[in-house]
Amino acid sequence: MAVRVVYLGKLQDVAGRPESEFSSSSGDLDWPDLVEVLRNHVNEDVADAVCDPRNKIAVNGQIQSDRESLVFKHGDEVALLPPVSGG
Amino acid sequence: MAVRVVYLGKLQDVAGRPESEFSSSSGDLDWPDLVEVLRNHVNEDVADAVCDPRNKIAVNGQIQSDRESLVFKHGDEVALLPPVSGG
Amino acid sequence: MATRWRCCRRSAVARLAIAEPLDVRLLDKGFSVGEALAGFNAAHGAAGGVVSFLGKVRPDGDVKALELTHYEPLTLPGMQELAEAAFARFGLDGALVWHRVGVMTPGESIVLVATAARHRRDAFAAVDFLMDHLKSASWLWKRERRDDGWHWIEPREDDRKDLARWQ
Amino acid sequence: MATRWRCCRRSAVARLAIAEPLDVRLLDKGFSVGEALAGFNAAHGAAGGVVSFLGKVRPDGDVKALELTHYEPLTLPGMQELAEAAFARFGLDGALVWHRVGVMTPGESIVLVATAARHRRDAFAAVDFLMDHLKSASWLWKRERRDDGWHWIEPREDDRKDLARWQ
Repeated sequence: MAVRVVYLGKLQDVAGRPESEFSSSSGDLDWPDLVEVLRNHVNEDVADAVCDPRNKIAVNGQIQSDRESLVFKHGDEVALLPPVSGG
Repeated sequence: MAVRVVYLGKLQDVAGRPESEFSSSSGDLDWPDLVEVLRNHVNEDVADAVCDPRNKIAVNGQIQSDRESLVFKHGDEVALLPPVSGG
Repeated sequence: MATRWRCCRRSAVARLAIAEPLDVRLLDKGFSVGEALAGFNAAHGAAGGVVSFLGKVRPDGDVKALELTHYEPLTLPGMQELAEAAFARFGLDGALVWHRVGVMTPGESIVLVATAARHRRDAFAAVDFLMDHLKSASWLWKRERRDDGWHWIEPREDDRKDLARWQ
Repeated sequence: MATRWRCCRRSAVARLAIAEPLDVRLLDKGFSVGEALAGFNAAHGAAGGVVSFLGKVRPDGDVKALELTHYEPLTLPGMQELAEAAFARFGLDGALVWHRVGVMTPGESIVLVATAARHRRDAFAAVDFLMDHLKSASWLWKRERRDDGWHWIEPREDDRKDLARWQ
Protein backbone atom coordinates (compact mmCIF):
# COMPACT_ATOMS: atom_id res chain seq x y z
CA MET A 1 0.00 0.00 0.00
CA ALA A 2 1.02 3.60 -0.52
CA VAL A 3 0.09 6.90 1.15
CA ARG A 4 0.94 10.40 0.11
CA VAL A 5 1.89 13.02 2.71
CA VAL A 6 1.45 16.71 1.79
CA TYR A 7 3.33 19.39 3.76
CA LEU A 8 1.62 22.78 3.89
CA GLY A 9 2.96 26.21 4.83
CA LYS A 10 6.24 26.23 6.69
CA LEU A 11 6.12 22.44 7.12
CA GLN A 12 7.26 22.38 3.48
CA ASP A 13 10.49 23.98 4.65
CA VAL A 14 10.72 21.69 7.67
CA ALA A 15 10.34 18.66 5.40
CA GLY A 16 12.45 20.19 2.67
CA ARG A 17 9.87 19.14 0.07
CA PRO A 18 6.18 19.78 -0.73
CA GLU A 19 5.15 16.12 -0.40
CA SER A 20 6.32 12.51 0.10
CA GLU A 21 5.00 9.17 -1.02
CA PHE A 22 5.48 6.19 1.30
CA SER A 23 4.76 2.62 0.28
CA SER A 24 4.68 -0.42 2.49
CA SER A 25 4.29 -4.12 1.75
CA SER A 26 3.21 -4.95 5.31
CA GLY A 27 -0.47 -3.95 5.26
CA ASP A 28 -2.10 -0.76 6.56
CA LEU A 29 -0.12 2.02 8.19
CA ASP A 30 -1.28 3.26 11.58
CA TRP A 31 -0.39 6.53 13.33
CA PRO A 32 2.76 5.32 15.16
CA ASP A 33 3.92 3.80 11.84
CA LEU A 34 3.49 7.13 10.06
CA VAL A 35 5.44 9.02 12.75
CA GLU A 36 8.19 6.42 12.50
CA VAL A 37 8.31 6.59 8.71
CA LEU A 38 8.52 10.41 8.84
CA ARG A 39 11.31 10.21 11.41
CA ASN A 40 13.34 7.67 9.41
CA HIS A 41 12.67 8.81 5.84
CA VAL A 42 12.21 12.59 6.18
CA ASN A 43 13.58 14.00 9.44
CA GLU A 44 13.12 14.36 13.21
CA ASP A 45 11.57 17.82 12.97
CA VAL A 46 8.73 16.67 10.74
CA ALA A 47 8.06 13.69 13.01
CA ASP A 48 7.85 16.09 15.97
CA ALA A 49 5.70 18.56 14.02
CA VAL A 50 3.14 15.92 13.08
CA CYS A 51 2.59 15.20 16.80
CA ASP A 52 2.27 18.87 17.77
CA PRO A 53 -1.45 19.60 18.29
CA ARG A 54 -1.02 23.09 16.84
CA ASN A 55 -0.50 21.38 13.48
CA LYS A 56 -3.71 19.81 12.15
CA ILE A 57 -4.06 16.60 10.15
CA ALA A 58 -6.39 16.00 7.23
CA VAL A 59 -6.96 12.66 5.53
CA ASN A 60 -8.45 12.87 2.05
CA GLY A 61 -9.58 16.43 2.72
CA GLN A 62 -11.22 15.70 6.10
CA ILE A 63 -9.78 17.24 9.25
CA GLN A 64 -9.09 14.54 11.87
CA SER A 65 -9.71 15.21 15.55
CA ASP A 66 -8.16 12.01 16.91
CA ARG A 67 -4.90 11.51 15.04
CA GLU A 68 -3.51 8.79 17.28
CA SER A 69 -6.14 6.25 16.33
CA LEU A 70 -5.82 6.83 12.58
CA VAL A 71 -5.24 3.92 10.26
CA PHE A 72 -4.27 4.78 6.70
CA LYS A 73 -5.39 2.85 3.63
CA HIS A 74 -3.87 2.54 0.20
CA GLY A 75 -4.17 5.78 -1.74
CA ASP A 76 -4.84 8.02 1.26
CA GLU A 77 -3.63 11.60 1.09
CA VAL A 78 -2.46 12.84 4.49
CA ALA A 79 -2.04 16.63 4.83
CA LEU A 80 0.03 18.25 7.58
CA LEU A 81 -1.45 21.70 8.22
CA PRO A 82 0.41 24.25 10.35
CA PRO A 83 -1.43 27.26 11.86
CA VAL A 84 -2.92 29.36 9.07
CA SER A 85 -2.02 32.97 8.23
CA GLY A 86 -4.25 34.14 5.42
CA GLY A 87 -6.12 37.35 4.54
CA MET B 1 -33.71 96.71 2.73
CA ALA B 2 -34.61 93.17 1.69
CA VAL B 3 -33.89 89.71 3.11
CA ARG B 4 -34.53 86.33 1.57
CA VAL B 5 -35.85 83.45 3.70
CA VAL B 6 -35.21 79.90 2.45
CA TYR B 7 -37.34 77.01 3.81
CA LEU B 8 -35.62 73.63 3.84
CA GLY B 9 -37.06 70.13 4.18
CA LYS B 10 -40.59 69.93 5.50
CA LEU B 11 -40.57 73.66 6.37
CA GLN B 12 -41.17 74.11 2.62
CA ASP B 13 -44.50 72.42 3.09
CA VAL B 14 -45.24 74.39 6.28
CA ALA B 15 -44.53 77.64 4.44
CA GLY B 16 -46.21 76.43 1.25
CA ARG B 17 -43.24 77.71 -0.78
CA PRO B 18 -39.47 77.15 -1.06
CA GLU B 19 -38.56 80.77 -0.19
CA SER B 20 -39.82 84.27 0.53
CA GLU B 21 -38.39 87.73 -0.01
CA PHE B 22 -39.27 90.45 2.50
CA SER B 23 -38.45 94.11 2.02
CA SER B 24 -38.75 96.92 4.51
CA SER B 25 -38.30 100.68 4.27
CA SER B 26 -37.78 101.11 8.02
CA GLY B 27 -34.14 100.07 8.44
CA ASP B 28 -32.67 96.75 9.60
CA LEU B 29 -34.84 93.80 10.58
CA ASP B 30 -34.20 92.19 13.97
CA TRP B 31 -35.30 88.75 15.19
CA PRO B 32 -38.71 89.76 16.61
CA ASP B 33 -39.37 91.65 13.36
CA LEU B 34 -38.63 88.53 11.33
CA VAL B 35 -40.93 86.35 13.44
CA GLU B 36 -43.66 88.98 13.07
CA VAL B 37 -43.19 89.24 9.30
CA LEU B 38 -43.37 85.44 8.98
CA ARG B 39 -46.53 85.36 11.10
CA ASN B 40 -48.25 88.11 9.10
CA HIS B 41 -47.03 87.37 5.60
CA VAL B 42 -46.56 83.59 5.58
CA ASN B 43 -48.40 81.84 8.42
CA GLU B 44 -48.54 81.07 12.13
CA ASP B 45 -46.93 77.65 11.77
CA VAL B 46 -43.79 79.02 10.15
CA ALA B 47 -43.50 81.72 12.80
CA ASP B 48 -43.72 79.01 15.48
CA ALA B 49 -41.27 76.74 13.63
CA VAL B 50 -38.64 79.47 13.40
CA CYS B 51 -38.68 79.78 17.21
CA ASP B 52 -38.44 76.01 17.80
CA PRO B 53 -34.84 75.22 18.81
CA ARG B 54 -35.00 71.88 16.92
CA ASN B 55 -35.02 73.96 13.74
CA LYS B 56 -31.67 75.63 13.09
CA ILE B 57 -31.06 79.04 11.55
CA ALA B 58 -28.31 79.96 9.09
CA VAL B 59 -27.52 83.45 7.87
CA ASN B 60 -25.52 83.61 4.64
CA GLY B 61 -24.45 79.99 5.10
CA GLN B 62 -23.37 80.33 8.74
CA ILE B 63 -25.25 78.46 11.46
CA GLN B 64 -26.37 80.86 14.22
CA SER B 65 -26.31 79.80 17.84
CA ASP B 66 -28.09 82.85 19.29
CA ARG B 67 -31.04 83.56 17.02
CA GLU B 68 -32.79 86.04 19.30
CA SER B 69 -30.08 88.67 19.04
CA LEU B 70 -29.81 88.48 15.25
CA VAL B 71 -30.07 91.66 13.20
CA PHE B 72 -30.49 91.18 9.45
CA LYS B 73 -28.93 93.41 6.82
CA HIS B 74 -29.92 94.12 3.25
CA GLY B 75 -29.27 91.10 1.03
CA ASP B 76 -29.03 88.56 3.85
CA GLU B 77 -30.15 85.00 3.12
CA VAL B 78 -31.80 83.40 6.13
CA ALA B 79 -32.22 79.61 5.99
CA LEU B 80 -34.66 77.72 8.20
CA LEU B 81 -33.26 74.19 8.68
CA PRO B 82 -35.40 71.44 10.20
CA PRO B 83 -33.78 68.29 11.64
CA VAL B 84 -31.87 66.49 8.90
CA SER B 85 -32.59 63.01 7.55
CA GLY B 86 -29.93 62.11 5.01
CA GLY B 87 -27.97 59.01 4.03
CA MET C 1 -13.70 40.28 -29.22
CA ALA C 2 -12.85 39.48 -25.61
CA THR C 3 -9.62 41.44 -25.99
CA ARG C 4 -11.47 44.47 -27.28
CA TRP C 5 -13.71 44.60 -24.22
CA ARG C 6 -10.76 44.23 -21.91
CA CYS C 7 -9.15 47.21 -23.58
CA CYS C 8 -12.27 49.34 -23.16
CA ARG C 9 -12.65 48.50 -19.51
CA ARG C 10 -9.04 49.22 -18.56
CA SER C 11 -9.12 52.59 -20.26
CA ALA C 12 -12.45 53.53 -18.76
CA VAL C 13 -11.18 52.80 -15.27
CA ALA C 14 -8.05 54.86 -15.78
CA ARG C 15 -10.12 57.85 -16.92
CA LEU C 16 -12.00 58.53 -13.70
CA ALA C 17 -9.92 61.03 -11.73
CA ILE C 18 -10.25 60.80 -7.95
CA ALA C 19 -9.05 63.71 -5.82
CA GLU C 20 -6.48 62.82 -3.17
CA PRO C 21 -6.58 62.42 -0.29
CA LEU C 22 -10.26 63.46 -0.11
CA ASP C 23 -12.83 63.25 -2.90
CA VAL C 24 -16.12 64.74 -1.68
CA ARG C 25 -19.01 65.22 -4.10
CA LEU C 26 -22.66 66.12 -4.13
CA LEU C 27 -24.08 64.58 -7.29
CA ASP C 28 -27.32 65.36 -9.06
CA LYS C 29 -27.06 62.37 -11.40
CA GLY C 30 -26.47 58.64 -11.00
CA PHE C 31 -22.90 57.39 -10.87
CA SER C 32 -21.03 54.17 -11.63
CA VAL C 33 -20.04 52.52 -8.37
CA GLY C 34 -17.59 50.18 -10.11
CA GLU C 35 -15.70 53.03 -11.75
CA ALA C 36 -15.69 55.12 -8.59
CA LEU C 37 -14.24 52.30 -6.51
CA ALA C 38 -11.77 51.26 -9.21
CA GLY C 39 -10.57 54.87 -9.37
CA PHE C 40 -10.36 55.21 -5.60
CA ASN C 41 -8.49 51.94 -5.33
CA ALA C 42 -6.02 52.98 -8.04
CA ALA C 43 -5.48 56.33 -6.30
CA HIS C 44 -4.52 54.53 -3.07
CA GLY C 45 -2.41 51.67 -4.30
CA ALA C 46 -0.23 51.62 -1.19
CA ALA C 47 -3.08 51.30 1.33
CA GLY C 48 -3.38 47.88 2.94
CA GLY C 49 -7.16 48.02 3.14
CA VAL C 50 -10.04 49.73 1.36
CA VAL C 51 -13.55 49.60 2.82
CA SER C 52 -16.63 50.88 1.03
CA PHE C 53 -20.30 51.35 1.76
CA LEU C 54 -22.93 51.82 -0.92
CA GLY C 55 -26.44 52.81 0.13
CA LYS C 56 -29.29 52.33 -2.31
CA VAL C 57 -32.97 53.18 -2.43
CA ARG C 58 -34.77 50.08 -1.16
CA PRO C 59 -37.87 48.94 -3.00
CA ASP C 60 -39.91 49.26 0.19
CA GLY C 61 -43.65 48.70 0.08
CA ASP C 62 -45.26 51.42 -2.01
CA VAL C 63 -42.27 53.79 -2.15
CA LYS C 64 -42.09 55.00 -5.74
CA ALA C 65 -39.32 57.58 -5.38
CA LEU C 66 -37.14 59.34 -2.88
CA GLU C 67 -35.97 62.95 -2.98
CA LEU C 68 -32.97 64.39 -1.19
CA THR C 69 -32.82 68.16 -0.76
CA HIS C 70 -29.63 69.98 0.13
CA TYR C 71 -28.78 73.59 0.95
CA GLU C 72 -25.95 74.77 -1.26
CA PRO C 73 -24.06 77.01 1.22
CA LEU C 74 -23.97 74.31 3.93
CA THR C 75 -24.21 70.78 2.57
CA LEU C 76 -21.01 70.26 0.56
CA PRO C 77 -18.80 72.32 2.92
CA GLY C 78 -20.19 70.24 5.81
CA MET C 79 -19.38 66.99 4.00
CA GLN C 80 -15.87 68.25 3.30
CA GLU C 81 -15.35 69.04 7.01
CA LEU C 82 -16.70 65.61 7.92
CA ALA C 83 -14.26 63.90 5.55
CA GLU C 84 -11.40 65.92 7.04
CA ALA C 85 -12.45 64.89 10.55
CA ALA C 86 -12.49 61.19 9.57
CA PHE C 87 -9.16 61.56 7.78
CA ALA C 88 -7.46 62.95 10.89
CA ARG C 89 -9.25 60.78 13.45
CA PHE C 90 -8.55 57.43 11.78
CA GLY C 91 -5.19 58.22 10.17
CA LEU C 92 -6.55 57.49 6.69
CA ASP C 93 -4.65 57.42 3.43
CA GLY C 94 -7.75 58.78 1.74
CA ALA C 95 -11.54 58.94 1.65
CA LEU C 96 -14.26 59.20 -0.95
CA VAL C 97 -17.61 60.66 0.14
CA TRP C 98 -20.24 60.91 -2.58
CA HIS C 99 -23.89 61.73 -1.95
CA ARG C 100 -26.72 61.96 -4.45
CA VAL C 101 -29.30 64.72 -4.29
CA GLY C 102 -32.52 65.07 -6.26
CA VAL C 103 -35.09 62.42 -7.10
CA MET C 104 -34.09 58.73 -7.08
CA THR C 105 -36.04 55.54 -7.73
CA PRO C 106 -35.69 52.14 -6.02
CA GLY C 107 -32.38 50.43 -6.77
CA GLU C 108 -30.54 53.72 -7.43
CA SER C 109 -27.44 54.60 -5.43
CA ILE C 110 -27.83 57.30 -2.77
CA VAL C 111 -24.48 57.35 -1.06
CA LEU C 112 -21.02 55.89 -1.63
CA VAL C 113 -18.31 56.12 1.02
CA ALA C 114 -14.86 54.55 0.72
CA THR C 115 -11.80 54.81 2.92
CA ALA C 116 -8.23 53.63 2.45
CA ALA C 117 -5.97 52.94 5.41
CA ARG C 118 -2.88 51.01 6.34
CA HIS C 119 -4.92 48.77 8.62
CA ARG C 120 -8.33 47.23 8.16
CA ARG C 121 -9.86 48.35 11.48
CA ASP C 122 -9.19 52.02 10.79
CA ALA C 123 -10.75 51.84 7.33
CA PHE C 124 -13.81 50.07 8.80
CA ALA C 125 -14.26 52.50 11.68
CA ALA C 126 -13.90 55.49 9.35
CA VAL C 127 -16.68 54.29 7.00
CA ASP C 128 -18.90 53.62 10.00
CA PHE C 129 -18.17 57.12 11.37
CA LEU C 130 -18.78 58.77 8.01
CA MET C 131 -22.09 56.97 7.46
CA ASP C 132 -23.41 57.76 10.95
CA HIS C 133 -22.63 61.43 10.39
CA LEU C 134 -23.99 61.55 6.85
CA LYS C 135 -27.25 60.04 8.08
CA SER C 136 -27.86 62.34 11.01
CA ALA C 137 -25.47 65.27 10.97
CA SER C 138 -25.33 66.36 7.32
CA TRP C 139 -27.53 69.04 5.78
CA LEU C 140 -29.77 66.75 3.79
CA TRP C 141 -33.51 66.27 3.94
CA LYS C 142 -35.27 63.22 2.59
CA ARG C 143 -38.82 62.63 1.44
CA GLU C 144 -40.53 59.64 -0.12
CA ARG C 145 -43.24 59.48 -2.72
CA ARG C 146 -45.81 56.82 -1.92
CA ASP C 147 -49.18 56.05 -3.45
CA ASP C 148 -50.71 58.95 -1.52
CA GLY C 149 -48.03 61.52 -2.32
CA TRP C 150 -44.81 62.87 -0.81
CA HIS C 151 -43.88 62.35 2.86
CA TRP C 152 -40.92 63.93 4.67
CA ILE C 153 -38.77 61.45 6.56
CA GLU C 154 -38.29 62.30 10.22
CA PRO C 155 -34.89 61.73 11.81
CA ARG C 156 -34.85 58.41 13.67
CA GLU C 157 -33.90 57.97 17.32
CA ASP C 158 -31.55 55.12 16.30
CA ASP C 159 -29.61 57.48 14.02
CA ARG C 160 -29.04 59.88 16.92
CA LYS C 161 -27.82 56.98 19.07
CA ASP C 162 -25.44 55.88 16.33
CA LEU C 163 -24.02 59.38 16.24
CA ALA C 164 -23.54 59.50 20.02
CA ARG C 165 -21.13 56.56 19.75
CA TRP C 166 -18.46 58.89 18.35
CA GLN C 167 -18.67 61.64 20.98
CA MET D 1 -16.10 59.45 -28.07
CA ALA D 2 -17.55 59.85 -24.60
CA THR D 3 -20.62 57.95 -25.75
CA ARG D 4 -18.51 55.13 -27.08
CA TRP D 5 -16.73 54.63 -23.77
CA ARG D 6 -19.99 54.69 -21.90
CA CYS D 7 -21.27 51.93 -24.13
CA CYS D 8 -18.20 49.77 -23.55
CA ARG D 9 -18.29 50.20 -19.80
CA ARG D 10 -21.97 49.35 -19.42
CA SER D 11 -21.57 46.21 -21.47
CA ALA D 12 -18.43 45.18 -19.65
CA VAL D 13 -20.15 45.51 -16.31
CA ALA D 14 -23.10 43.45 -17.47
CA ARG D 15 -20.75 40.70 -18.66
CA LEU D 16 -19.25 39.79 -15.29
CA ALA D 17 -21.54 37.10 -13.91
CA ILE D 18 -21.75 36.97 -10.12
CA ALA D 19 -23.24 33.85 -8.54
CA GLU D 20 -26.20 34.47 -6.23
CA PRO D 21 -26.53 34.57 -3.36
CA LEU D 22 -22.91 33.48 -2.72
CA ASP D 23 -19.96 33.96 -5.06
CA VAL D 24 -16.87 32.32 -3.53
CA ARG D 25 -13.65 32.10 -5.53
CA LEU D 26 -10.02 31.17 -5.10
CA LEU D 27 -8.15 33.05 -7.82
CA ASP D 28 -4.68 32.43 -9.14
CA LYS D 29 -4.59 35.67 -11.16
CA GLY D 30 -5.27 39.34 -10.46
CA PHE D 31 -8.84 40.59 -10.72
CA SER D 32 -10.61 43.88 -11.40
CA VAL D 33 -12.10 45.17 -8.17
CA GLY D 34 -14.27 47.71 -10.00
CA GLU D 35 -15.86 45.08 -12.20
CA ALA D 36 -16.34 42.65 -9.34
CA LEU D 37 -18.12 45.25 -7.21
CA ALA D 38 -20.15 46.59 -10.12
CA GLY D 39 -21.27 43.03 -10.87
CA PHE D 40 -22.06 42.28 -7.23
CA ASN D 41 -23.97 45.52 -6.89
CA ALA D 42 -25.98 44.79 -10.05
CA ALA D 43 -26.75 41.28 -8.77
CA HIS D 44 -28.21 42.73 -5.55
CA GLY D 45 -30.14 45.73 -6.77
CA ALA D 46 -32.76 45.46 -4.04
CA ALA D 47 -30.33 45.46 -1.10
CA GLY D 48 -30.32 48.69 0.91
CA GLY D 49 -26.60 48.49 1.66
CA VAL D 50 -23.47 46.96 0.17
CA VAL D 51 -20.24 46.89 2.16
CA SER D 52 -16.91 45.80 0.72
CA PHE D 53 -13.39 45.22 1.95
CA LEU D 54 -10.37 45.02 -0.33
CA GLY D 55 -7.06 43.90 1.13
CA LYS D 56 -3.87 44.62 -0.79
CA VAL D 57 -0.20 43.77 -0.44
CA ARG D 58 1.36 46.69 1.43
CA PRO D 59 4.70 48.03 0.23
CA ASP D 60 6.23 47.33 3.65
CA GLY D 61 9.92 47.88 4.15
CA ASP D 62 11.84 45.42 2.03
CA VAL D 63 8.93 43.10 1.19
CA LYS D 64 9.31 42.28 -2.50
CA ALA D 65 6.56 39.69 -2.85
CA LEU D 66 4.03 37.68 -0.93
CA GLU D 67 2.92 34.13 -1.60
CA LEU D 68 -0.29 32.51 -0.46
CA THR D 69 -0.48 28.73 -0.48
CA HIS D 70 -3.75 26.84 -0.27
CA TYR D 71 -4.69 23.17 0.01
CA GLU D 72 -7.14 22.28 -2.73
CA PRO D 73 -9.36 19.80 -0.81
CA LEU D 74 -9.89 22.18 2.12
CA THR D 75 -9.46 25.82 1.21
CA LEU D 76 -12.31 26.58 -1.19
CA PRO D 77 -14.84 24.29 0.57
CA GLY D 78 -13.92 26.03 3.84
CA MET D 79 -14.49 29.46 2.30
CA GLN D 80 -17.84 28.31 0.94
CA GLU D 81 -18.91 27.13 4.42
CA LEU D 82 -17.74 30.42 5.90
CA ALA D 83 -19.81 32.40 3.38
CA GLU D 84 -22.85 30.24 4.19
CA ALA D 85 -22.34 30.87 7.91
CA ALA D 86 -22.19 34.65 7.36
CA PHE D 87 -25.21 34.50 5.04
CA ALA D 88 -27.35 32.80 7.69
CA ARG D 89 -26.00 34.66 10.72
CA PHE D 90 -26.46 38.19 9.34
CA GLY D 91 -29.51 37.60 7.15
CA LEU D 92 -27.66 38.70 4.04
CA ASP D 93 -29.05 39.14 0.55
CA GLY D 94 -25.71 37.95 -0.79
CA ALA D 95 -21.96 37.77 -0.32
CA LEU D 96 -18.87 37.76 -2.49
CA VAL D 97 -15.71 36.17 -1.07
CA TRP D 98 -12.70 36.19 -3.38
CA HIS D 99 -9.18 35.29 -2.28
CA ARG D 100 -6.01 35.32 -4.33
CA VAL D 101 -3.45 32.53 -4.08
CA GLY D 102 0.04 32.39 -5.57
CA VAL D 103 2.69 35.10 -5.72
CA MET D 104 1.67 38.77 -5.47
CA THR D 105 3.65 42.00 -5.46
CA PRO D 106 3.02 45.20 -3.44
CA GLY D 107 -0.16 46.99 -4.50
CA GLU D 108 -1.84 43.82 -5.77
CA SER D 109 -5.21 42.73 -4.39
CA ILE D 110 -5.20 39.75 -2.02
CA VAL D 111 -8.77 39.55 -0.86
CA LEU D 112 -12.12 41.08 -1.78
CA VAL D 113 -15.20 40.59 0.38
CA ALA D 114 -18.57 42.20 -0.24
CA THR D 115 -21.93 41.73 1.41
CA ALA D 116 -25.39 42.99 0.54
CA ALA D 117 -28.08 43.37 3.18
CA ARG D 118 -31.28 45.20 3.84
CA HIS D 119 -29.64 47.16 6.64
CA ARG D 120 -26.20 48.71 6.87
CA ARG D 121 -25.19 47.24 10.23
CA ASP D 122 -25.72 43.66 9.05
CA ALA D 123 -23.65 44.21 5.92
CA PHE D 124 -20.87 45.78 8.02
CA ALA D 125 -20.84 43.05 10.64
CA ALA D 126 -20.81 40.34 7.98
CA VAL D 127 -17.73 41.76 6.22
CA ASP D 128 -15.99 42.09 9.59
CA PHE D 129 -16.90 38.46 10.44
CA LEU D 130 -15.76 37.17 7.04
CA MET D 131 -12.43 39.00 7.20
CA ASP D 132 -11.66 37.84 10.74
CA HIS D 133 -12.30 34.25 9.68
CA LEU D 134 -10.41 34.50 6.39
CA LYS D 135 -7.40 35.85 8.26
CA SER D 136 -7.22 33.25 10.98
CA ALA D 137 -9.55 30.37 10.25
CA SER D 138 -9.12 29.69 6.53
CA TRP D 139 -6.71 27.17 5.06
CA LEU D 140 -4.22 29.66 3.69
CA TRP D 141 -0.53 30.08 4.45
CA LYS D 142 1.39 33.25 3.73
CA ARG D 143 5.07 33.92 3.22
CA GLU D 144 6.97 37.06 2.27
CA ARG D 145 10.04 37.50 0.15
CA ARG D 146 12.42 40.04 1.65
CA ASP D 147 15.98 40.94 0.71
CA ASP D 148 17.22 37.83 2.53
CA GLY D 149 14.72 35.38 1.05
CA TRP D 150 11.33 33.90 1.88
CA HIS D 151 9.84 34.02 5.41
CA TRP D 152 6.67 32.27 6.57
CA ILE D 153 4.22 34.54 8.36
CA GLU D 154 3.21 33.31 11.80
CA PRO D 155 -0.40 33.73 12.92
CA ARG D 156 -0.75 36.82 15.09
CA GLU D 157 -2.27 36.86 18.57
CA ASP D 158 -4.46 39.82 17.52
CA ASP D 159 -5.99 37.74 14.74
CA ARG D 160 -6.96 35.04 17.25
CA LYS D 161 -8.54 37.70 19.48
CA ASP D 162 -10.48 39.11 16.53
CA LEU D 163 -11.84 35.64 15.85
CA ALA D 164 -12.87 35.12 19.47
CA ARG D 165 -15.25 38.09 19.18
CA TRP D 166 -17.64 35.94 17.14
CA GLN D 167 -17.80 32.93 19.43
